[in-house]
Amino acid sequence: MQKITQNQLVEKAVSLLTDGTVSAVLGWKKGEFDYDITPAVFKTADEIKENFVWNDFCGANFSKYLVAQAGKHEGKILVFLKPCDTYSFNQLLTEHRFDREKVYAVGIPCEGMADIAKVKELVGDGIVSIEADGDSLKVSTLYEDAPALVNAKDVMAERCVNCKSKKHVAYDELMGEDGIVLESNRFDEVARLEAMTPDERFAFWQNELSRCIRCNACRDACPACTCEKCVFDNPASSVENKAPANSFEEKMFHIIRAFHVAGRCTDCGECSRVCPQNIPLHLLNRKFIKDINEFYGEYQAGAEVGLRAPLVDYTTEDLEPGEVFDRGDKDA
Amino acid sequence: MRKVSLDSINKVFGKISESNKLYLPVDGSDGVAVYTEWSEGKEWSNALNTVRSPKDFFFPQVENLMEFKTSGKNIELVDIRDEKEDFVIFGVRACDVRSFDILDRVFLSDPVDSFYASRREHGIIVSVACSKPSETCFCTTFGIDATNPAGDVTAWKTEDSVYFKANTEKGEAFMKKIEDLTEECDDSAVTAQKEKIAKIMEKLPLANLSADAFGGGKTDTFFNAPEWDELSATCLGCGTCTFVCPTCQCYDIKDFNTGNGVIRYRCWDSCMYSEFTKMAHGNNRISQKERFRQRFMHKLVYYPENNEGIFGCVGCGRCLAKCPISMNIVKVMKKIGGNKSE
Amino acid sequence: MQVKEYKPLIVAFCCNWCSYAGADLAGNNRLSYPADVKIIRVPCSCRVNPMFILRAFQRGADGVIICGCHPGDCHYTSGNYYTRRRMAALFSMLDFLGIEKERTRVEWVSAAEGAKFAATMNEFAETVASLGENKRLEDLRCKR
Amino acid sequence: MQRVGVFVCWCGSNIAGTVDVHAVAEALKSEPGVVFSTDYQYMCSQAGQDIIKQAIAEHNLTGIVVCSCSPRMHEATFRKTAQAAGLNPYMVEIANIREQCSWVHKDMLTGTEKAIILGKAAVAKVNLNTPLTPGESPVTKRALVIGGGIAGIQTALDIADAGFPVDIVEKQPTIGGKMAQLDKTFPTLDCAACILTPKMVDVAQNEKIRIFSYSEVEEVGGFVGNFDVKIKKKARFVKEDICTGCGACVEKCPMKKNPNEFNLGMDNRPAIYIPFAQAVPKVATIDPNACNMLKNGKCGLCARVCAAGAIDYTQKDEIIEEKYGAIVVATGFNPISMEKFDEFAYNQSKDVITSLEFERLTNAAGPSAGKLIRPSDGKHPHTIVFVQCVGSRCDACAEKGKEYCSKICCMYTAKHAMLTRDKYPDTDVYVFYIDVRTPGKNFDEFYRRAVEEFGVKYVKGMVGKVTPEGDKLKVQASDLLSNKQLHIDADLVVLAAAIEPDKSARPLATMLTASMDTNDFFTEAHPKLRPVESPTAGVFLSGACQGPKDIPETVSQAGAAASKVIGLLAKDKLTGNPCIASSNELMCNGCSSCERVCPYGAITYVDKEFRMPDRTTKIRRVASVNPAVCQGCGACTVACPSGAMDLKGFANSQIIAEVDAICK
Repeated sequence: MQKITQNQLVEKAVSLLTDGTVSAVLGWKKGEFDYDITPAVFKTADEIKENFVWNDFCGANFSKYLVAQAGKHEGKILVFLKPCDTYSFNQLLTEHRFDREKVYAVGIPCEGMADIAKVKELVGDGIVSIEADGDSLKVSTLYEDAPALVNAKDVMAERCVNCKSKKHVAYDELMGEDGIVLESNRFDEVARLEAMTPDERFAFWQNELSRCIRCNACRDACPACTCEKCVFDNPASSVENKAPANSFEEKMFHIIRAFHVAGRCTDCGECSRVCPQNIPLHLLNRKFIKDINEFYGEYQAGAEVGLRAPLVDYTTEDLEPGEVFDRGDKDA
Repeated sequence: MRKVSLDSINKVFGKISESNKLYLPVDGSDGVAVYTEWSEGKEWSNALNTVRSPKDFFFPQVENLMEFKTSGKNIELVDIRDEKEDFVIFGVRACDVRSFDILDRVFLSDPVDSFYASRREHGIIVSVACSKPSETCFCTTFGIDATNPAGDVTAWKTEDSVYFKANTEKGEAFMKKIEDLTEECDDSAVTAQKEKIAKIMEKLPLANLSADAFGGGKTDTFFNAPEWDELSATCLGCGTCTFVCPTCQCYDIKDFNTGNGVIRYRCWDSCMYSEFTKMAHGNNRISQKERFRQRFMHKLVYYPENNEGIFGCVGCGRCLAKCPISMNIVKVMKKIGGNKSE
Repeated sequence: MQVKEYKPLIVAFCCNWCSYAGADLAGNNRLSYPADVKIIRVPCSCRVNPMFILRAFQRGADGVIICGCHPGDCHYTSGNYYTRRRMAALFSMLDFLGIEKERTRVEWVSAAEGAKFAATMNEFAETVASLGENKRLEDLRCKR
Repeated sequence: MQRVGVFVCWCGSNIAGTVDVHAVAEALKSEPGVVFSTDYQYMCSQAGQDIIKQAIAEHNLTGIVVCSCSPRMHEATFRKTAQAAGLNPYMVEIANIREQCSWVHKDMLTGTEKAIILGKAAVAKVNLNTPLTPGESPVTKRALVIGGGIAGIQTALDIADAGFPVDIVEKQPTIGGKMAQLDKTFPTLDCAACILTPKMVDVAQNEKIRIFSYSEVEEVGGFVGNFDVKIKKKARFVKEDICTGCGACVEKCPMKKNPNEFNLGMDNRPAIYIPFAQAVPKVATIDPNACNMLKNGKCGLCARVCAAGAIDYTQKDEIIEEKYGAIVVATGFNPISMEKFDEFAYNQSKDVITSLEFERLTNAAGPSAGKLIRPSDGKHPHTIVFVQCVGSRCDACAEKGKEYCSKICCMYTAKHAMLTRDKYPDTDVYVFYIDVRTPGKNFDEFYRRAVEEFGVKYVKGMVGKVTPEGDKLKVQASDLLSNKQLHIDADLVVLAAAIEPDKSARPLATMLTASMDTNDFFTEAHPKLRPVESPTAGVFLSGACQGPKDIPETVSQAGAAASKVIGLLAKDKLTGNPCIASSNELMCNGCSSCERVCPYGAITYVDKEFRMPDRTTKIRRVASVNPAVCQGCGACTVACPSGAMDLKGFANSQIIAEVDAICK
């Protein structure tokens, strides 16, 4: 159901590669089952023609790869950016994490990505192929003779259901037309939790975080987590460890991770997408975003390059830490 | 062979848990199956498998080895081993049962890992045959028969019943316990299921994935293969594949300062981590490419080399399902082994 | 787990210029507050890293309070303004995770407010005591 | 591993009274790293310090912990001690077991328990201490005095006397301040002008002193020894260097009807004016809001009559940038506004005045040429009521007055009453008071003379109400001693208004990052031991900006401040605070978070080539801290996501070690 087609992207990539604008291409690579797409660095037109894919499962946010890839190849690298990816792109630029001159960014529209788990919930396991078919996905499995048609909306990833913006905030070139910043309900779930009693909230998070296996996928996929050395890998940091020994360490890891990206997180949702244990990590980040909006005024990280993150800023009239609890239900 | 009707399977569970802790896959709040201690009201999941493999029972992610208690300048050594009593893991799939053999060859060969060993001794494995494999399954590649898993007891689950067959003494003892809840029966239903599933196995997308290209002595063939660059180019270096893997067995030993002493514990480590086996001089594997290569070379070449050709992978498909960038051993085998199974 | 009657453990981070001096003044004036309050001197409240707070709870603290100069009076002009934002965000997050909000506190105590320091500590210690032991952010390994 | 020595101080009975010092010393013996532990009566005494020095030598200690009073008290002392024994002074940690333990806890058991824990925390920290060496910064040998009243004048003169250049910044057109407005001074009754104006002249003539009158401090940067100050010289539309102060322009100026600030608006001055005859600098100033030329471009008379040609209507505000080694705050005080005190009818009647207005009224150079008259009708007042503590000592009326005692009112009121009775024996003088406070040399004698020799009627009690009626002021008051209600028909009522810090002090304090108390008086580094220093290094306090003072006190404090400044400027180099931030370049992301929170602009970025773990090289942007500018607040350490930024002396590891020790 993506408006822009795979062929258009392939052509674009090939032409930019052949006319020398770029020397490498960050794109999505075909997998085994139509849904297991791998981010890849393409160097030749043939590779691109053979393996480049663009479908409803191209969720990966490429911005973070630029920290390593920009400047690695002589000349520029081409990166395809969905609207939400462009926010991470700007945030990384704000933090001087890669050289803008070494990148050729092509903005591409996104109609929202599918979540394979949701697909399997509907049609079951044993998927052998998924094809886009208008606003639906045609899914064939080992166990049903006829392929099942599922509405793409019904299997859309949470972050896309609550898409915050279809607008590209950064690009050298835009394919298709640009969208607008959306009125999303992305804070509803946070609000639902806020409305619970502390005991309920504690129970909720205890249960969610207890599944954490500290694989660090959330951290390593996060475009805001680009530290040269993460505190959790640094024995000198006093929080370094490789596994959550108990519920405290589960909490500590996720509190610190969320705090470190507070005000810098663009809410791209990669953390939750990659979590093998389906922990809704994005809720922690969104809590910070919601608070920041309520305490210090609307702020969208990455909306522009050079914005001053709320936690490295202040006004003399800021509310007191004690007031955050009795501020009533101020609307975000 | 004995059987029990599916409706009364919970009686069996009840019976067993009278004498032993019983763990089996139960659907968690997020609908994902997790090995959970059985208690009244817990239902055996229908899911094909759990995200966390049952290796946790023998090789837990975090295991306390010992404790040093300090008072002033005195240190006292405290034994805090807790792997003391028998327990049952129920519903282990064929692939995961094989993973125990693979771990055994590491932990039970000299020097024997006494923590692992005693957990193995205390553990009773009731496997269950697969009835609905996923597209990500490729156990056949490693000669595993998903319809006839090993274990102390093998179980088959049909629409209405569960069939049991003991394979070991431990297994016999287990069957004794539930004797009066089960009835003797022939294996016709089981055979029927075996045939039915075998057919499905043939249709699996990865059915004819072959590992023949790999195995002991192939280090030189693959170590410097140019494909590693491309395959590892976008690896995030997270530990997901290693932590969901039933056969990954790398660990680190760390000390935790409690303020009143030190707890020495071991925890899983991942060869994908930049800090893995870091030494005074730095890291052995200086780039993600090398770390990435190590993991797959270990499973496909080094391990078989040291273990009569047995591969270090069981084809459970967890890494296929969970890798954040969908890079996995299958893609590696096909790319490196030149095996494109059309 | 402890059998002895429960005494809350409170860690107070005090900025060197105002609050630590305020605590000293409380001492000069012999204004008493519970001995459960242990003060750690930091140059400025903005030196307090959320990691310190989590660490304190992990190690068995039942309450953590951060004291700094009044907004506008920071010896370093703006330090406490950052403290105010960081802690507002952190406390809100802890509350979001269901950790009792009463266990964390920020107070502005000037070098002249010995009385306020003592009063604050008495009040905070009481509040924390009424909550009982910190169970939600404890690390049992540290209580062996 | 460190070799730590622990020294527990009894502080006489101050600590030993509630802390079992032996037990503390004993308990800390078994802490990791501790190789020596002892206790002594007074560690800060010479004998005590010798014990420390000896132990350092005998047990070759690498770090010491002193369990004693607050580090704010004796940290410096013990650091010197350590240094004298060849130990790096920053290998010393203090466990505050007095102010924060023995003095706040009553029973021995609790006190001892806590003292031990505080000691353990200090040991844990010192185990992680590393020797630190302070950076050095040069001293600009020039002082800035803000405020040109008697405090500022005296400070400037004393500093200049020692041979250092001084600049005085005064926001009024002339220096002199409040004292210049006074008539006589207590208790000697010599005239203020006679003792002040010579000093003003000295200032003008001292080649070490520059006066920036009609100027204000705009911006303060830098730090002790190296302040960068921007001074705004407001346009006075008269060329200072040319104007002779002849006054011809003042004579001729047609715009005569402007309230005269110097006489508190009791008479008028022209648009171009010289505040008073002995003004320094004696230079005319044009009031832009009054001058027709500046407002409408018409007139220009002063320019025409000025023989020297000093008038310059085009003059603009001028910003002067200067470097200073030290700054003295001498911003002084003002009487509080009487607006809110309706009960005294200050707004209704011209004949209700403040004491300062009374000073002008009795001053020979004042609006009435020193003749005591009623402002309303110029008649001679026969009954005068003085009301004390108007807005002072009022906890009840805190919203319009002050809780503190303004200190000077009792004496100047006695002075006013006495002088009135002396000059006009036919005048009845009542003084209503809460208490009469007359500590100070010859003060009480002075007050008693007012009562006994001059027959001033002192009434203990407050005035409840003043109501203008006809040409009289009906004063209702209560006499607390005879417990009677009094009704007095007064001709003049004089209010002893409370005094408060000048309004310019608050913004100035922010510029200087100097702290203030709740009443906006500057706080001193130590109320007893460092009364003329502000907690901010290089900033000193002179006069009433630090608290109410009379002239003798002000002058002596001004001298004290000057001597501190001289002490500072006499140094060629200042050794800075080595407890500053430093960034681990290997971990730095170059993300600029630290730069954004640094209040001193101490952080800059450099591109450096690094050898990455995979043995490739990469150019990375990393933070670097300027040790001379960093003040060690630590804001950057928390802003830094990777933990690359740490603070020497208060390192993450050290603070966490303290936390662990406390939470054991």
